[in-house]
Formats: sequence, C-alpha cells, structure tokens
Amino acid sequence: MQIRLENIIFRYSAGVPVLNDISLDIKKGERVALIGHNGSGKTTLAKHLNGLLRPAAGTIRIDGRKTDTESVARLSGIVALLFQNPDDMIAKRRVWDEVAFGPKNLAYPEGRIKILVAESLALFELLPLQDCNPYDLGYSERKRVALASIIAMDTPILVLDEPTAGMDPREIVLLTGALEKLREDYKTVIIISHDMDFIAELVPRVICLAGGKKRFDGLVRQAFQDQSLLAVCGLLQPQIVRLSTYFRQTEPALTPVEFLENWQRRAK
Amino acid sequence: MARPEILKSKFSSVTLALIAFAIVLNMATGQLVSLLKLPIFLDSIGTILVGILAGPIAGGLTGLLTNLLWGLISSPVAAAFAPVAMVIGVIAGLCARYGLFKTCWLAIISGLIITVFNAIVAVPIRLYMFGGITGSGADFITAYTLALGKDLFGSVVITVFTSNLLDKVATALLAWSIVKALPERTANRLSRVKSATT
Amino acid sequence: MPALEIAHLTYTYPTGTRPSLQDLSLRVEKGELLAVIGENNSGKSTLCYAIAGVIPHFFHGQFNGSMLVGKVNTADQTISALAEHVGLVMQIPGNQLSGVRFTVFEEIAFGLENLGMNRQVIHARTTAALALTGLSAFAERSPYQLSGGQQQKVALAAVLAVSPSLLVLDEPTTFLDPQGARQVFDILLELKRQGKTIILAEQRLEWIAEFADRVIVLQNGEIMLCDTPEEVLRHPQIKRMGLDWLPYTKAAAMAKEEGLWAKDRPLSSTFSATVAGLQNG
Amino acid sequence: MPQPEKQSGNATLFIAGKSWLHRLHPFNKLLYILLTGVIIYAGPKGWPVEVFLITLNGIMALTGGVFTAAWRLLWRSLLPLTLFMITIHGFLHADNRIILFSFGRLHFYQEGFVFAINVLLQLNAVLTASLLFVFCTHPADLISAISQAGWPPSLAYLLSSPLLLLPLMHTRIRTIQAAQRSRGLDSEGNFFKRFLALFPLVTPLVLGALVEMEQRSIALEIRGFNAPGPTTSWRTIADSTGQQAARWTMFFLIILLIIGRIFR
Repeated sequence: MQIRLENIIFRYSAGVPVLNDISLDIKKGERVALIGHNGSGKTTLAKHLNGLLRPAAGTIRIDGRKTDTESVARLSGIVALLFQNPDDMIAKRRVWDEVAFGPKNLAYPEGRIKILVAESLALFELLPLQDCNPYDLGYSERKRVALASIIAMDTPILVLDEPTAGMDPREIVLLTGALEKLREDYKTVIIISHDMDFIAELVPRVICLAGGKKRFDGLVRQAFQDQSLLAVCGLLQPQIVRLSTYFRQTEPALTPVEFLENWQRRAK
Repeated sequence: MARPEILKSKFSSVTLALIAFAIVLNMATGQLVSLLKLPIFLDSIGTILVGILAGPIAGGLTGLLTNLLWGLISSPVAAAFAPVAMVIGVIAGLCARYGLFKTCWLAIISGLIITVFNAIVAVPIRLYMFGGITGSGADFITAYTLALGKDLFGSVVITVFTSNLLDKVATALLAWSIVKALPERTANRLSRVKSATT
Repeated sequence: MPALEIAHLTYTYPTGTRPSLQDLSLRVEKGELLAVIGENNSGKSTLCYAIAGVIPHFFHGQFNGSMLVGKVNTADQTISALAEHVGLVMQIPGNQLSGVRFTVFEEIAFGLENLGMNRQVIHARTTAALALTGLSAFAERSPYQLSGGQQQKVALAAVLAVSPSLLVLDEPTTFLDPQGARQVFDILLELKRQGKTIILAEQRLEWIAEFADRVIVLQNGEIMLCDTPEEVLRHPQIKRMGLDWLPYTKAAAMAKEEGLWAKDRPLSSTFSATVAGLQNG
Repeated sequence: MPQPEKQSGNATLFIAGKSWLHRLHPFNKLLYILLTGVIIYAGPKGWPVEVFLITLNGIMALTGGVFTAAWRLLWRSLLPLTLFMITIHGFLHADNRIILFSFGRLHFYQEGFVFAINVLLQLNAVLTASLLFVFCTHPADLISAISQAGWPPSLAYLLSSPLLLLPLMHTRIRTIQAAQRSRGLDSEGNFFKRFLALFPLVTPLVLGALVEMEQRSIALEIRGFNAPGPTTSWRTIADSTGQQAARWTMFFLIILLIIGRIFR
C-alpha cells in the first residue's frame, strides 16, 4: 500500500512542534529506514501512521484514502507497529497466545490465525518455546516474541521501532530472514533504528529527521556520505562506508562485497 | 538511632521494591479505568497484589502509604482514608494465607470479604469526619437512601457497600489473574506465590 | 596480586535446568580492560552478577568454586558490603536509580552515604565523579528527567564515587543511541587511562576491537576463547559461537581471497589495521 | 527501551519557597496536623474553635506565601463536597425539624444545615493544617527528616520511590495503551468487553514492572543500601532547641487532649 504524508505538523499541547512540516511518499513493498537521534521525532511520526497520534495540520493518506477519520482499531489491520520495549506489549501467559493476540483482535478466521502464528513463530525460531511464559524468557527472546506477534498480524504495512536493540548477531540474521519474507510478500516496511551497519546492508532508502524536520530523504549511500547530515542527526558512518570514503571510492560501498568490487574496478 | 528496625529486618529489598511499585500502581491505574470508561476505581489493585504476594503486613503497609502519599500529591482528603486502604491490604493478605485466591471463584469470594471489611472501616470515617458525604458520585446513593427514610448510618453503610462491591470483586479477580500469570522466576523470588495459588 | 581471580566457578539459577556458568576460571590483572562477549544467554550477565556478589547472594541457586576480588572472597560478604570493592553498572539506565534521591548530586552521593563516609569525602568524591562524567551542570536536576544516556552516566558516576577497585559493566550501551554510547565509552577510556580495572560485557564489538586489552568469548556459560581482541575477533570459529566478524574483518577476508591482502598478514578488526592491510596488500 | 518522556517537575503539591514555613522542621508541621485533628475531634467542640484554627492557618499560609495555592485547592476539593453536603443534609437529614425555606413540597431544614456547616468547618480546619505541610515541605526534606530521626531507611525508600516513579508509570501506561490499541485491542463496546480489555493492559504493566523491580532491588543492594554499620546523611534538616521544644509541647498537648476525651 502506498503511504503519502503531506505537510504533517504535530505538537504536544502548546510546545514547539515535534513534527514540523513533514511530507513523504512511500511506495507499496518499499523498505525504508527512519533515522535520527533520540527526540528527533521518529517514534512520533510512526504513531501517526496508525492513528495513535493525529496531526495538528496536514494529511495522511494510505492508498489514496485519508486516515484522519479512521479509528486506531481499523488502522491496526493495515499498519502494524512494533514498540521498542517488548514488555509494553506482552500480555499473555503463553508465547503462542501472545502471537495470536493481534490476529484474534483483527477477527481473522481460526485457520488463518493458526497458520499465521505458526509461520511467524518459525521465522524467529520460537516454535520450541511456544508454550513458555514469555516473561520466563530473556529480553531478546521477548523481543523476538514481540516481532513475531507484529508480523502475525499480516498487515500490508509494518513499522518496526528499534528491532535490533538487544539482539545478538544470530538473532539479527533471523530478523534479516523475516525482512526477506516480508519483501517477498510485497509488504511495506519502515524501520526505525540507530544500528547503522544493519541499515547500510539492508535498507536502500533512508529518511533522516532532526528536530522534527525532514533533513534528508533518499538513497542510503548518499546519506552516509554527507558528514554534516550525519553530525546533525547524531549518527556515525557504518564501517564499510568509512573505509570506502577513506579510499575515495567514487561510488561509496555499503557492504564488504561492494567495497571489494569498487576496489578491483579501480585497480583495472 | 536506637529505633527498632522492624521494617529493615522484615522486608527484603525485593519486597520493598514490590511495595513501592504497588503503591505507584494504585495511584496510576485510574488512568486505565478512565480510558475504558469503567465504573470502578481499581485503586487497590497494588495493595491486593502485595497482600497475596508478600502477606498481610506488607499489604497493609502498601495501602496505608498509598493514601498518605496521595495526600501529598492530590489532596490531603485522601490521607483520611488511609486506614481503609490499610485494612484492604491486610484482609487480602489473610485471604491469600487461607487459600482464598486459589481459583477464580474463591477470588470473587475474597473480593466480597474485602468489601465487607472495607465498609467496616470506611463507614465510621465517612460518617464522623465527612458527615456521610464525600463529594463524589456515590453521594447520590446516600441521598437516595436518606430520601427513602433510612438514617444516615444506614445510608452510608449501603453507599459504601454498593459503590465498592463491583470494584473490589473486579480488583480481586484481576489480581488473581496476574498472580496466575507470574513467570516462574518471579514466583520463585516471592515465596508466597505458590502457597497462595496452588 | 590480581584484581580478580575466579577458579572453577559453576553456577545454576534456582529455576535453571543447566548451569549458566560452567567450570569458569579467569584471572584479571590490575589496570586491565577485559571484554566479555558472546551471544544472548551465553552467561555474560550472570558472570557480571557473580563478580558483584549479586550471585549467589541475591539470586541464590547452586554456586560452586571461588571468586576473589583482590583479597575479598565474594561468597563471604553481603552484596552491600561488596559495594566498596566492586562497582556494577547494568543495562537499563533508569532501573539503576536508587529511588530515594531527588537530585543528581544526591543520587551519586547515595552510595557514599550508605557506607558512612564523612561529609567532606562525600562532597569531594561526588564533585569529582560529576566532573569526570561531564554531569556537573546537571547536579541539581532530577535524575528522573534525564535522557537514557545521561542516566547511564549517572549510574557510572555513582559507582565511580565509591571508588571500587574493580568496575563491572553489563552491556551499558545496549539501549543508548550512538551519541550516548560514545560518551559512555569515552568515560571508560579515560578510566582505563587512569589505571582502573574494568570488566565490560558488550555487544558493540567495534569498540572492543579498538580498546580492550583482552577478550573472552562465552557460550553456554563456558569460556570458549580468551585472547587479545585481534585474535578473538578474527577467529575463524567465532560464528559457531553465535557471533559474527565485523564488516572490517569481512572486507579483509575477501581482500585476502582476491589476493589483495598479504598472505602472511592476519585479518584485521579495526579501521586503522584494515586500512594498513589494504594499503600494503 | 523505556525512555522517560520529559515530565513537568515534581509529582507532589510542593511549592518552592524560602519562608519560615518552608524552613520549619517537617515533623513540626506533621505534629501540627495531628494536633489540629485531635483538637477538632477530641477537644472542645464548637464553631469558634474551628473558625479560630481556620483563620490561624490562613494567616500562616499568607506568611508562608502559599495562600493563593491553598485557596485554590480548597475551592477545588471542597466545592462539590459543600454543595452535596448542604443540599443532602439540608433536605434529607434524619433530625430535620425546623423549616428554613421551601420549594413547593421540598423543605430545607435548619438542623441539617447546621450539621453540614459544622462538618465543613471541621474538615476545613484539618485540611488547611495539612496544606501548610503539603505545600511547604519538599518530599526530600521529609525523607531526610525521617532518616535523621533514626527511622529505618526502608520507610524512607517506600515514601520517596513511589513519588519518583509515578511520572514514569503514567508514561508507561500511555505506551502500553498505544501498543495494545495498535494490535487491535477493542477498548470500546459493552461493559463486559471493556472489562476484559483491562487484562491485556494491566498484565504487561505488572509483569514488565516485575522484571524492572528485580533490577531496582539489585541496584539498591549494590549501592550499599543494606550495608552494615553507620550511614551518613548528606542532606540535613535544620533543627533547633526551640523547634524541639515546640514538638514536645504539641506532643504533650495531644496526649492531654486524648486523655481529657477519655475521662470526660
């Protein structure tokens, strides 16, 4: 589904705007990263997409339809939102029930719920844990449960707030696999993250926010080249980009493979 | 410096943290109830939880301190009802000790018992300090029963009982379901959980 | 005398079915920065807790072996008594605030108050800890209104004020943004320069590669590797331990395959070593 | 992870100031509330005592610079009470005999009116005394006073920690609400449905907090909270012989009044 934001302004009561005139377009099936330091407005923007927050001015359209009169309950079937802290979400005594919570609320048929839950659990290697109490698991396992419960909602749009925080490399591989599956299913995915190495490898397009304003919207390559932009957003260059910049490669590399290709191309 | 260190010897730091959290829970759940537009207060959920998890003394302390702190935060009027909140915690603790939080139905019975004791303490305070009126919606019940010809005492008893019945039963049920959902490692830290629920 | 000496430590949580630490022996010298890495549930936090005495005194469970911080055997002391010897900083910034102090200054002084220091010492040490962590301007603010990064610095300052001989940090930057993480690392670097003994469990391997003296890799509660960061981070088996090479190392490995990296030159895990390797390839 | 939103300062009713009321030892202010309560409910009865106390408290509030705030809070908390009290007792009190005025068949009586006014005056006296304490005592000063008096540190913890955590809890409840609504939780519908919606809201709140509590109690332990031996208190509360004498005087007055009540 296509998302279109036009001139969104948002402020808490009388304060300075947390979001200041934000416009953007995201196509169906696109994977986009939303970056910026804490307090830049990323999470606030995410909460606008499913109606948790309503803009003071501007419009949000999903598939051409304005969402300002749609209820959160209805929008939750279209946009699923992963919260940073899994403990803000987990409410059930069994992992399986937890993952089924969203689909049940959306009143999916029994059979479909079973399939969705099983698939999502499998994506994060949680099938062996499906009968556990989520709070008996470790933090990163709970994070995986939360991710699975969002993906099980089978919405066309997903917003993931800091999906990698607290995860180890093996778990990040699971997440990468899940993102691939979502791409195959043609889902739109918006990732909010501080993890620049993760973004460099997986997300082609980034939107940078700073002080509630959109500072950049374009290819991740260009964003990471722009030192002043990174400084404004409080971000560090990913490792490979740093190498690539140091060796003045004309087309900055994002992955080790790209870096080596650039190197060899220039050697020729 | 020679005060008896009853509290220190009695409560571990886990119990302390539990009580502190429960006090905050009591104070904050009003926010949830108003969102859901439910006709209950839920302001003793933390007190009842501590009663179940850490016993009657800890439960009583939770209730007492909740209302005293309410006095600092909203209005000193709340502090006048501190003894009521304390009794709720003590009774919840005793109910749990005698196995009245083992099943859903027993939890409802605990809720009823708590309502009764709540009334025993709340009625005199309401009657002697406030002349039977507290400036809340429950006053309509008092007015109605007075109009029916009941005396003030009878009216206040009916008011306190009816306005608390649903709240205390709902709170007891909620507390029971939470204790049931406790993860094993927490249940293990709070030694009373197993004896209270199985 | 070493700052820390662990011998044959095996520990199982009360609800655990298998040991979270298995026959673990480790010696840390004074002034050393030892990094502890490994996948989640490999025992990193458990080890940190054990050094601070939280295990076995708080979590109980099955504890065998010995743990000496300097001359102090942690098994014989209460956690609070160990506070003078070991400082522990945990993962989540806000959860480490005491809950009894209303300003940053008083929060940092809290540990010193509990240890019964006199007022001059409290003032001097707290002021110094504030300065070291760059929090002087926040002294009179409420610690509860600070950002996560600032709260983590408060936690660090609170530990430093007590001046323990050993500093243990359990993934202190996991929930911080890049700026907050960098500030915490800058402070650690300054402490290392001052000769503090530091044990740091951490996921951000890039920083470890740069600054740790020694790294241990844990898996299922056992030490799998114990060596310099260069050796550990380019170790061919590290993927089997639930970890991964840094992008620098991956680039170096590819360069080696393509013959762009000298055959006898080991793979790199830092920016400067990678640059040097590629330039001399 | 739990990032606290910016909060607007203190959770309590305390108003910063430097007046003599602010500097007074917290225990003096607490004992004064107790004394007022005992005078009102056990001492000499009658409106002159109550009016005297209310006026006295008003003057103290004026000199302490908290009169306006006290006035506003009294207004806010007592207005509905006053309205209900006078109407309900005036019309419906069981002892009602003498009619003051009537609306058709509804009669407003003197006995109920006097009863209501008396209750309100009593409440006012106690409430104003409490407000002097609440408005002019920083919670940290109360906590320090408690520790300095040698009360257990755990009591200080139980009084301060909830005050400090309350704003965080409010934030957390908002986040949980948002998270569950995003997952399609129905927070409307009939009573039963809304009641059931409580469970997925309260469960993460409590269970998440239990995980947190474990760390908070470890944090206390590793900071030496239970360390054996003497402790120091950095924040000190000014006290004087005069203030101590005042405390003892109030204490004996309270005892006397209670004894007097028993043997009357």
